Amino acid sequence: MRQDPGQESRFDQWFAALARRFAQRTSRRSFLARLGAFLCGSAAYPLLPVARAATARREVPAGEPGVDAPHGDPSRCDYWRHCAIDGFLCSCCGGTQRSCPPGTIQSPVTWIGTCRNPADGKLYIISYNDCCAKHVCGLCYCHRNEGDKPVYFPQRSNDINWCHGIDNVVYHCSTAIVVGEAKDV
Amino acid sequence: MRQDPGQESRFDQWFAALARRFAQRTSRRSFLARLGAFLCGSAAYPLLPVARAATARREVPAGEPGVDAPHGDPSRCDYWRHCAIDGFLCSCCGGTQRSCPPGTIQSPVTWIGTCRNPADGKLYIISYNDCCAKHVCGLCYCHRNEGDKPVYFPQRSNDINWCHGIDNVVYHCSTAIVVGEAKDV
Amino acid sequence: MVARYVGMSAQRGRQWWKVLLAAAALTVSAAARAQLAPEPLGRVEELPEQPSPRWVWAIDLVLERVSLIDTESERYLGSVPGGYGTFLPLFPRKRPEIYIPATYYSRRTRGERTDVLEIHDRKRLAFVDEIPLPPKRALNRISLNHAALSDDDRFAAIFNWTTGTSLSIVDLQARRFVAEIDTPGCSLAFAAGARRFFAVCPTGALFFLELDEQGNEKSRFLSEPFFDPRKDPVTEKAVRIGNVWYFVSFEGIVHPVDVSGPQPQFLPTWEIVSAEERKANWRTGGAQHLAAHEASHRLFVLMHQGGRDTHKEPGSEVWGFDVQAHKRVLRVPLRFPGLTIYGFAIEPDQSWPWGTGRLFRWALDRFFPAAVTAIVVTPGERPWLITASEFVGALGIYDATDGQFLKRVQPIGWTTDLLFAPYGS
Amino acid sequence: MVARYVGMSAQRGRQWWKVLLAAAALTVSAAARAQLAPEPLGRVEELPEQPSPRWVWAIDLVLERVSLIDTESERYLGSVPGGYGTFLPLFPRKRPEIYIPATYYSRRTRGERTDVLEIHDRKRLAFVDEIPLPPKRALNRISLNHAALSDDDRFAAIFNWTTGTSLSIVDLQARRFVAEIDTPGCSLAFAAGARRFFAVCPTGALFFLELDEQGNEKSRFLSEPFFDPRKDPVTEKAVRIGNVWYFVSFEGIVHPVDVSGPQPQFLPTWEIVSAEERKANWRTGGAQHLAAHEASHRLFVLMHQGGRDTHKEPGSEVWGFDVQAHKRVLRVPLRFPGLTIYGFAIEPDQSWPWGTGRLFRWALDRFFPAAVTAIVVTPGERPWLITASEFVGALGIYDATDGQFLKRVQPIGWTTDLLFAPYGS
Repeated sequence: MRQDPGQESRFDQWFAALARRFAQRTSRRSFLARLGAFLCGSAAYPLLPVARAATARREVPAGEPGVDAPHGDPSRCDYWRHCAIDGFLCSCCGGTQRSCPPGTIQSPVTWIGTCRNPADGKLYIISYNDCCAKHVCGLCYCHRNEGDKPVYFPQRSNDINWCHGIDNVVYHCSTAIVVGEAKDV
Repeated sequence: MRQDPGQESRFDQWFAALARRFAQRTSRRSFLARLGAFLCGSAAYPLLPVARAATARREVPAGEPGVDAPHGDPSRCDYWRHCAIDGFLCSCCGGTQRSCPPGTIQSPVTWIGTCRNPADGKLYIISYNDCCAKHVCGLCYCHRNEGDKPVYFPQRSNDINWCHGIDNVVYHCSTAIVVGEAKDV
Repeated sequence: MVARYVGMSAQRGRQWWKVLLAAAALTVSAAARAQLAPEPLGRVEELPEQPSPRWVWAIDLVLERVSLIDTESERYLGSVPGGYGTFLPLFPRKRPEIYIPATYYSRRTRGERTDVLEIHDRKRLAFVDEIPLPPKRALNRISLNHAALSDDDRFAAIFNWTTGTSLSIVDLQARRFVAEIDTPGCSLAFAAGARRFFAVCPTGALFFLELDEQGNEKSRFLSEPFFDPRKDPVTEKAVRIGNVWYFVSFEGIVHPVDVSGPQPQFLPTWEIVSAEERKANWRTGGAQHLAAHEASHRLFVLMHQGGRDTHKEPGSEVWGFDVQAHKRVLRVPLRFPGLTIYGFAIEPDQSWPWGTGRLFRWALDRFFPAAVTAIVVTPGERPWLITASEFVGALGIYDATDGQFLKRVQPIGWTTDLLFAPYGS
Repeated sequence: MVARYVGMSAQRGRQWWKVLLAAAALTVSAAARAQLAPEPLGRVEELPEQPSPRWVWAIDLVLERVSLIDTESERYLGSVPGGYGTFLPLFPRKRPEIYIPATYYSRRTRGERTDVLEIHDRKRLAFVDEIPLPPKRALNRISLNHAALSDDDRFAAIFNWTTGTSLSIVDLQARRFVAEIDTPGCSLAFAAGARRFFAVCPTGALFFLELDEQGNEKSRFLSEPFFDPRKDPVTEKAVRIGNVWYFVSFEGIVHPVDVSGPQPQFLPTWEIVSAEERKANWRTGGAQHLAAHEASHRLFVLMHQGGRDTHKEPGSEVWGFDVQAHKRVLRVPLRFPGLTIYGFAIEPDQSWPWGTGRLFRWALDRFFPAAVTAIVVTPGERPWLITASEFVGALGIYDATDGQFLKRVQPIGWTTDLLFAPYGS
């Protein structure tokens, strides 16, 4: 929101000044510290330039954009199938976008999204089956809400813990499985 | 370790250049992001300029330096009594350096340290009784190892979970209680 | 663990001070002969009997607890654990207790599941008792309105979700589970009187459940739909003023529901965004995007600028409305609640070089996104608006009457999920 | 939860791409008519039968698990949960299993305590069975050598600490608890043959426990003290090469203990720091400050520059020693393992403006403290040195023969406590 281009130059001046001033009165380390203290927040939030998870598995089915396309990498939040996902990407947790990590159980019930595959321009129904029965994966969190609805409208709600229909409701990560083509809406 | 004063100026030049360069080719936000990404690490580690916990309780007994002295603030890691502590400071968790937070149980067994009180220059035996039976407090972590020994030498080891002698070994936070004066060693 | 280095840097600092100290000690010791007396062991703190309206509870999902903070004295008072997953604490008006609907597995994340309604003592913040529940409570991302207390504190209703929906009814006077009552596909739990709860249905209707004196089902009633979930759904995060529940839709339509009568009254809807504001893409959003102040009949809404499907995006402003006049009476530009890392606050203090403190604060407020995800308003005379951002353990405090920023209270944890200010004066 | 905004920024990005996409779609759709087939549900991954020497296990105490990473292919393979508190996983040579001595409370942090030795399948990374233990296992900050497997994998010994000390003996063939055997005030658990374990006593002596075929006590033996715990204690983190355990003291004295014979042989001690290095304050320290490579008889020691009482300070270099020649053969200056926040790696990729990637890497390596707290060396032909820093989920990888820095592997979690490379080729 606070994107005011007019501030650009003023900020840079302030910044250069700040840098010089710090450098004069403090050691490099504490200089980094003060600066870092302020910036790391920015970094940790919307601005975070996170790399795609290098440790993830990238299984790229035929007919998809491919890992190097902006929406083709299953380990990225902007992978085309993730348009309505809310959770940790199984590709980063020992599974893939279509399979669960070892030792987890895939929930048979789930919520769905309707996402467009850039490779063929078609809309597909995506089923975000959770992988369950292991403590939360914690890697590659991704939250997108295209068509998301409140929890009283379950089949379209990504806030619901979908680890059900099995005997353990512990959530680990989420898959994004192609169920079939959707009528263009 | 990497404290090379000779680098100071070179670093600042590099830094100024970096700042200008970034500012030119990217928006302020992503500029902050790139920079922050690098610095936040520095900030999160030895360099972190953490403030004393404003939400802590500061109970300052007579005969101590007082909260404004460098070693007088019970909510700071460098409070004089903390010279051999390893844990979360109870003053930040709803207790004080001498009492446990509500709903916890103080362990009767413990390890001890020998710390000098700046106010009277005397050495005191400090007993670091853990407060137990609630999940870890997570605030004001402090780790100092004056005279610390390995776990096979228990009474002087701060790596041991000292929640014992009660029916729950869940660690919440640590106190720093004056047991008495120590012979000068 | 996480901040070990911090301890160490303090240690390095200490090495240096030692020199001064050694000297100091010698000089002082002759003079001041302050001799510290041995201190008693086993002391445990307790809270005052009378809670303050400015006591705020904050859920921290990483540290698995809800923490109590006195925003007035800026003190962290203590915490109550929450068990596995998300949870909604309940705060009765009459009893000095806290209720936690909690879930446990016999082996942390495997084995047998047990759900209980826990009773904790408000003065000692200690576990008192637990009431076994059907192991079915909903563990959704945002727990708001996933449980409710009847208006007389006698009964609790806990929302169950197993792809089927139901309510678990607990008698808090007798401290026993009464019954599990199915709600035909309708979700959540809202109080509507001493013996009545309601839930929201996928059709946009409300399902009302009337209890008898024992807490068993006396009657049920399904209302007409009052909104279209497919076109413009209301969020789950409705707040209550008196006998009126205020539901707000993704697009900013307020749907007031009066539950004072035997049948719900759907009062005229009104909008929180003008035509121009809508053009400027102002929308409500966030995890806890609504707050209410009973006495002044004010509804507070967390706002941001964004397109469709941004109903969970954090907010940059809070707008205050008079729910009787349907008019906006307050507009509060928000600041980031505060920078904390691993429970440490990054905040200027005397250790910072001259000037850097002001610079830091200025830069933080000027360049940092407010990123507010939860808001609450304290009850009573001079209400305060409390804000939080989910990845930091900090509270931003504003005067809820004129919108003035007052202060930051931090650190209070590692993350902050939901806020509660239950203690009316 | 924690990275919600990241998802959102991605989302913002997406809005923009949508435009391109719409266009792309139209043009492409005519040409490529690639039709995705519906995909099967319920797929769960499994690991190959044969583990690789470069598979590394890393404990993450915040995410409460030990994760398996293939450092060669740089893939995160999966995880095994650890229960409450710190724990030490055990990796048998013969059976395709993983053993976890775990502690649970019936209500997470209250209620009844249960200790078990868990058996997990190595191929499926799934729980198989649990063996109940006396609820006494030690929950100390660093779990190294808090449990051990007999050399033939038949028995496990788990170190108990209740202010008193003992060992719980488990028969892994019969999958049953055998006995709790007291160790007279001596701590930890080290293997010394197929039927023998030992512990370290406060006097600086070793306590040996000989088992019979059933796993019950056959005989016990208390050695002479071989170091002075008050003057210069050895750390708990000893490593083993063949039948010799290498203990290293705070001041850098190596105490080799040969356990091949019926009685322990205390081999001549030697120093890892020269007189000059000692003057320069070089010391060993860290959570896991020792590593060994069997085939080449190498001992690796994590080093830093610091004063007394810095035996837990992170390291800036790793020194490699030939344990036969008592000579240093390798000196590895370390880099910070990698920047991760909430499980996200901050790493340059194509999304970074030109040049910034190289700058970032250069700055990180040049100005950032290495802050290494744990090291391990992979077994087999061309060993790798693996490093970790406790507040990040990243691994630094070096050639253990020439000390060359090879790469970073991240993200692997939120924090990294201890490392294990158990799979010899």
